[in-house]
Amino acid sequence: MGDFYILDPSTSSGRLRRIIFVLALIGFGTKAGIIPFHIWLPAAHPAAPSHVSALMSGVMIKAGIYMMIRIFLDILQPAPVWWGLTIIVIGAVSALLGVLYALTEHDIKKLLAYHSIENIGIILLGVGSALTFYSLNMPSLALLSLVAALFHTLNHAIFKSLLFLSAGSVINEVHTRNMEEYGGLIKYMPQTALFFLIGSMAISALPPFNGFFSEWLTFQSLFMGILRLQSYSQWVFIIAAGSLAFTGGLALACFVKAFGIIFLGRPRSSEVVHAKESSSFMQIGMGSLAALSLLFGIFSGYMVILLEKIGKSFTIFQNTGSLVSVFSGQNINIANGFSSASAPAIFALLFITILLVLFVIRYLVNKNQTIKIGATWDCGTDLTPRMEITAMGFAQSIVTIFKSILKPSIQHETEYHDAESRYIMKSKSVIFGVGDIYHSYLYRPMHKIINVLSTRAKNIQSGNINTYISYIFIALVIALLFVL
Amino acid sequence: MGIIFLTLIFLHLTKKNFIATVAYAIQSFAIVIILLNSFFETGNIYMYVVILATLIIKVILAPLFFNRLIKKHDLVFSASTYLNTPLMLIIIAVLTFVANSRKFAPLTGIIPANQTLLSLALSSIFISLFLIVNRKGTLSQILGILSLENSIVAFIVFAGLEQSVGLQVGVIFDIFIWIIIAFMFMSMIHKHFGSQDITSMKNLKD
Amino acid sequence: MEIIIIILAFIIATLTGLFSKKRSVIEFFSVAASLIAFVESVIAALKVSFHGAYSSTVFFSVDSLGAIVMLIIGFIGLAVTIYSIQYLRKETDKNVIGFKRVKQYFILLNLFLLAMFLAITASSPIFAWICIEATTLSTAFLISFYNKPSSMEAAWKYLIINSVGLLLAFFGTLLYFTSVSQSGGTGLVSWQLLLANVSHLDPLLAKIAFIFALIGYGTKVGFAPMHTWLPDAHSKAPAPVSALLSGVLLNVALVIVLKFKVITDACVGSDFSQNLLIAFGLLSILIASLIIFNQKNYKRLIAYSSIENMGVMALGFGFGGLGIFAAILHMIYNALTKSALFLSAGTIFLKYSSTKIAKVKGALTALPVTSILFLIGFFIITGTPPSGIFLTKVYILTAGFKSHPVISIVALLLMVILFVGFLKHVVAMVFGEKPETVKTGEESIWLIIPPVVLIAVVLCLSFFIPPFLYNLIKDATLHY
Amino acid sequence: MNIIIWIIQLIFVPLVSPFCVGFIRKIKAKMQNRQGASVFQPYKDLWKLLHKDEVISKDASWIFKYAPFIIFAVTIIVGASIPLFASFLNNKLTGDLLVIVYTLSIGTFFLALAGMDTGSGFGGFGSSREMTISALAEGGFIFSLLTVALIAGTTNLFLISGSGMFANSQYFLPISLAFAGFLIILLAETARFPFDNPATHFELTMIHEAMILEYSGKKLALMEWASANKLVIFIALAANLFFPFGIAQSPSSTAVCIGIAIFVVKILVFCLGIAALESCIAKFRFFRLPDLLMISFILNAIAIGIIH
Repeated sequence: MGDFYILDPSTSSGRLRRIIFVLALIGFGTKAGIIPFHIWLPAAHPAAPSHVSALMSGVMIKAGIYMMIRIFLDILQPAPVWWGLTIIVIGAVSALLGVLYALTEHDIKKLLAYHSIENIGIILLGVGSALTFYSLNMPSLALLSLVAALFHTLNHAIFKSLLFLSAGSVINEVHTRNMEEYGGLIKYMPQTALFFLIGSMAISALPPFNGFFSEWLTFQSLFMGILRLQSYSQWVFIIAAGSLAFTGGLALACFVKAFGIIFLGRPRSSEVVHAKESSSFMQIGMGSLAALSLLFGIFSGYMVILLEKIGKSFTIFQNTGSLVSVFSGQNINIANGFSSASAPAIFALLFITILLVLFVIRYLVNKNQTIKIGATWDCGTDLTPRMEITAMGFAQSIVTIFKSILKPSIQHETEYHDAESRYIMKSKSVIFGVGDIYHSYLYRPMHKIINVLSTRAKNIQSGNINTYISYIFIALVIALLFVL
Repeated sequence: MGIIFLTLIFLHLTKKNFIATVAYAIQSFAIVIILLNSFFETGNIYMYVVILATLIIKVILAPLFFNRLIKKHDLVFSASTYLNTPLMLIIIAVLTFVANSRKFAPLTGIIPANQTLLSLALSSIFISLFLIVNRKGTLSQILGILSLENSIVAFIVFAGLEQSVGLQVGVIFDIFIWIIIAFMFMSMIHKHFGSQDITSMKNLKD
Repeated sequence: MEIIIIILAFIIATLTGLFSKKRSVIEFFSVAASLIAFVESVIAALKVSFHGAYSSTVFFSVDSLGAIVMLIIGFIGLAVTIYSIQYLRKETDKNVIGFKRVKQYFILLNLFLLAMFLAITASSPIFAWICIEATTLSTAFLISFYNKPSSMEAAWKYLIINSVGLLLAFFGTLLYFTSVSQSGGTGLVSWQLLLANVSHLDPLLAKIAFIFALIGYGTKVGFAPMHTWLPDAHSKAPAPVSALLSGVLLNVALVIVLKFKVITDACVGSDFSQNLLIAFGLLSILIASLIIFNQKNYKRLIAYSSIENMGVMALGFGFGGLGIFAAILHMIYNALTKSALFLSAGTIFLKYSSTKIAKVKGALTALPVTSILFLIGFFIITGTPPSGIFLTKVYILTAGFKSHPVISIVALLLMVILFVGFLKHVVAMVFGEKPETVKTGEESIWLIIPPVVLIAVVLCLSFFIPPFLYNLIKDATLHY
Repeated sequence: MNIIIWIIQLIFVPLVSPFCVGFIRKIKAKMQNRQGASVFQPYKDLWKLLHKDEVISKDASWIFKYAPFIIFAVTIIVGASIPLFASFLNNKLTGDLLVIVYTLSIGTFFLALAGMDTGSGFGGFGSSREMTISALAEGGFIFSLLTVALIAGTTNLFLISGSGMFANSQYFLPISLAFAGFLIILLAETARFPFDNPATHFELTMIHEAMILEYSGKKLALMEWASANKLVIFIALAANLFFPFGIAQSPSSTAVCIGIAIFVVKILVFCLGIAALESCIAKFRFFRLPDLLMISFILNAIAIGIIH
């Protein structure tokens, strides 16, 4: 009974299919956490323990993606063009806004949660372009985009779980999710720091980690779209590519902030000083994930081929020519020479050059150099943790630039020594908040309306029996009039 | 049939509970007569049982119950109505008119011979519904329901829709139980709320 | 034959209730009776599903839908009877009630169950009417069980409103008989006879009759705007009784309405009755979902949810086709889940001794198992996938999208609102800090087993439907 | 033959970059009626720094210690994997535009982290500003390269520079728009006016300098050198992707020599331009920079839009 026979195009009308599309998009979109149905994600993650969030973000929200791919690419085919374009737009919005909200967060798990939203957006870009290409009957391009989406799904599962786990072990040590109270943890938990660094590099799509290659594929499919499509669909793709580009940059900024505030600088709270390196068991877990995200990067060629096989298993891609070819040395080649990149080459190049530079500069040039350990330059006054940049301060400039979207609210609370002379202030606290436009412009009004309606409806149940009987009487009369 | 109709209107008008019960007794008696009448037409021996039951329950027992209640709690005056008398009469007139109008021809025309009677019965159905809606007293609501039942029975008889005796007895029995229960509830409500005014019962809302 | 046995069983139980002085005896006999009833109804259902509708005596006949409802009555009746033993014990321990009331309770409970069995199996509409009236009468005192002013009020409203409704239904029922009387045959008129003589029925008259019947029995079913008695009664009655009311009684009444629908459709075609059903269904869903949104009392909450589900079924039958199949399924799921919900709500009530949502906090810590049950029940009843109700709702709406897209979408939105509102309250109840005054720990295992079983059965049924039941549903779908 | 060319390709950027810096400084000095240091001064500075001792903050972690090497290495790699004077090298492995962009951002990533590592206030806001600008520059950067890539029908930079896309003039408008866009990005990414003042150490304005404030000795040398390399890299991209004439198409020694010569000339021209620009415009307020970067992005978007 549980099968989708209702949705079989032969039985269902176009209107029905349209309704199903919208409903499925909303429903599974909510599960996947697309904007504006994302609000549960950042709320849920802090509540859950870290390994659960790792699962949630890694696996659970992918269920939504899976269902979308399954329904849109498999069951609801053939689909009109605007479906794909809608999904692309939603993806673009989710990616951009997700990362922007992440920048404003200084609750580490909420930050990661918003990054899940961002990555879901990126995945949806792939899915959407796959759908668009297929309905414009360019199956091989569609296959390419689908592969990109699948690859990014896989990668996101890996590095997001890695990030959540390492964040979790940090939280265990410092007993708070507020990044402002971390700082300098790299000296107390070096391994965790390393793993978190790898995770950050992967999620902000730095080569040679896996995040880069899936994002690269997504970019390629968008580029192909720009190249091959006409008119408005081309513009949608341009916008999508642009938002993806900005997303990459902002994600980088966000993870500089995250890593910098959590692990670098001086401890901002006494808790940090007592932090211990996380248990070797945890380290093995994180280490393996980190290794995976590197390996998936280096051997992205194999992965792409594998995922393409999976993509071919879809009925609509049964006999679709492939655009991706992998040459020797994992050199992925898109659309015979439109673009190509080789993960191992990049990795080897980086590795060798860094070692080389290190070797040359360290041991050939002036090897008997003495290194003195001193204090950070403090302009004469001794430094306190309060002089370091805060997570909020780091993101401040970007928040100010995007204030039209983020609606930042800053309120100052100043305490004076005595009420009369307001010259010497005792303390000044600045409370910074981000107005959530979904709450203020979408959810709260809806809630208001429903509330009003429901209070109206409650008057029906007035408690007076005569009224009740008169309802029956009136219903009877109306119904009779309806016949006679 | 006219009696029923008139007693109903009277039920609407009267303020005294005792008189109301009496009116109900008369009404029920009218029903009995109607039943007898139909019995003479059909000549079904078992109808005796029905008629007897009706007689005992509706004409004798029910009014007795209510009077005892009235005595016990000396509820001489029934609780007031929502609408004042002239408005009530207007509505009653409207209802009667509607019931008599051609619109209900299929309903009242089941047996063309009895059309007027049927329409009268129908209007009394409506009026007794209106009685329940309009009256605030527990007793008058009970009476309203009972008279609704009466008028339905009357309608049936005139429409020639009598059921097999067994079922009718069953129905009568139901009504009997119902009267008892309603009676008990009335007394209990009087115990709890200190009045028979149902508008005092409004702590169950939303 | 089965029906006779059931009747006997209940009568015996009632008599023991009347004459026995020992509580345990009464309890034993009641459980035994409901057990027998359950077994017999299973047998009956099996018979029906394999040999088609049958009538044991002239008075009784069971068709497929009847069989399904019999199963529901039997099963829930059993669960509720077992539950109520513990429940009443707890109440006596708190000396809220005395032995006399316990006695009353079981007598009335048995009568109530019996009346419902008769109503569903009665072959004659009038007889069915009498039985339905009997259910009203027997439950009136169960609702006023706690003998508090509020419960008294609830009972009074229940009595009056339902009597008015049922009298209208009575009138409607009799109007159908014109066909028979014109064809001369008085005497015991059965559903089949009515259906056979439908040709003699004046279409317009049939319409009027159906309106009377629908509004009349609709009062009992709890269609808005005749639903007004329902939340009061459910919130004031003891939890097991509420479970029976909303789990079983509503369905019984609905089935009667459907029987009339069949006759009317045969006379004037299905559009008429379907439109009416859709109208009432949508209205019920609307009012229920809106009122639930800020409801303060969790038993009323569940009551409104029953109204909503009745509305959904009405929509299903209104949409027809796949909708009917789904609606019948929905009936089964709803009945079981709803009674489970009421039973667990009852346990929560025992623990917190308040039906205010605001008063109940941190049930998860206070009553781990029960509140889990409550949660599961909530998720099932609001149609969260992969529960069966999700499927049935999907099917009903799918059936609707084809014929009445707008209505279906409205209904869908309302369901979403309902889900949100319901969720809000459930979360408020289950999670959070529990007050110190409430001590943790389940009350008794016998308060847990019945709802657990009910929920378990629902879950099983939502993934696997035994073939005989499937036959019944298919057959019923064809007939209604 | 190829090997030699590859080696030249590899060492060209670090070799030339200090000269560019020196040249720009010289021009600016001249424009300010100063004598100015010799164009080879930066080489001397690097040499001097490489032989100095170091002071490292006690708060610094391995990020601080190894960042300079990573950053410098990154510039070397990128410098080697973009077309400088020879398009026939056709590096299919790392010559993709996205690879270049994201490899460069590895450098930015570690630069910003290094800035935060010592926990000094300057480093913190330095990296904050740096990340803000580079994040907003990303879109314009990718899109300006994408424009030419779409025109050439490939995202491989070598192929782009090799393809004679100026053959037909229909592409003139998009390319010039894209170039305008890229110029803005160039100034932003290489910390030049009006985004940043490479000569200042004034805490309210400095961005790049703020991040490397804590460095000394070898590491400082590497940092300076790396930023110089970055300058050359961007100039090379601008020169070879938007004006790809004179670039060596075939591995003949003459072609290569011509290519190198012309490339040097191009570099000088660009340096001249930058120096002139820096002398005649003032630094913008920080919150006006996003508008500039957005302008670049929009220009490129339009350019892409009007390709067909």
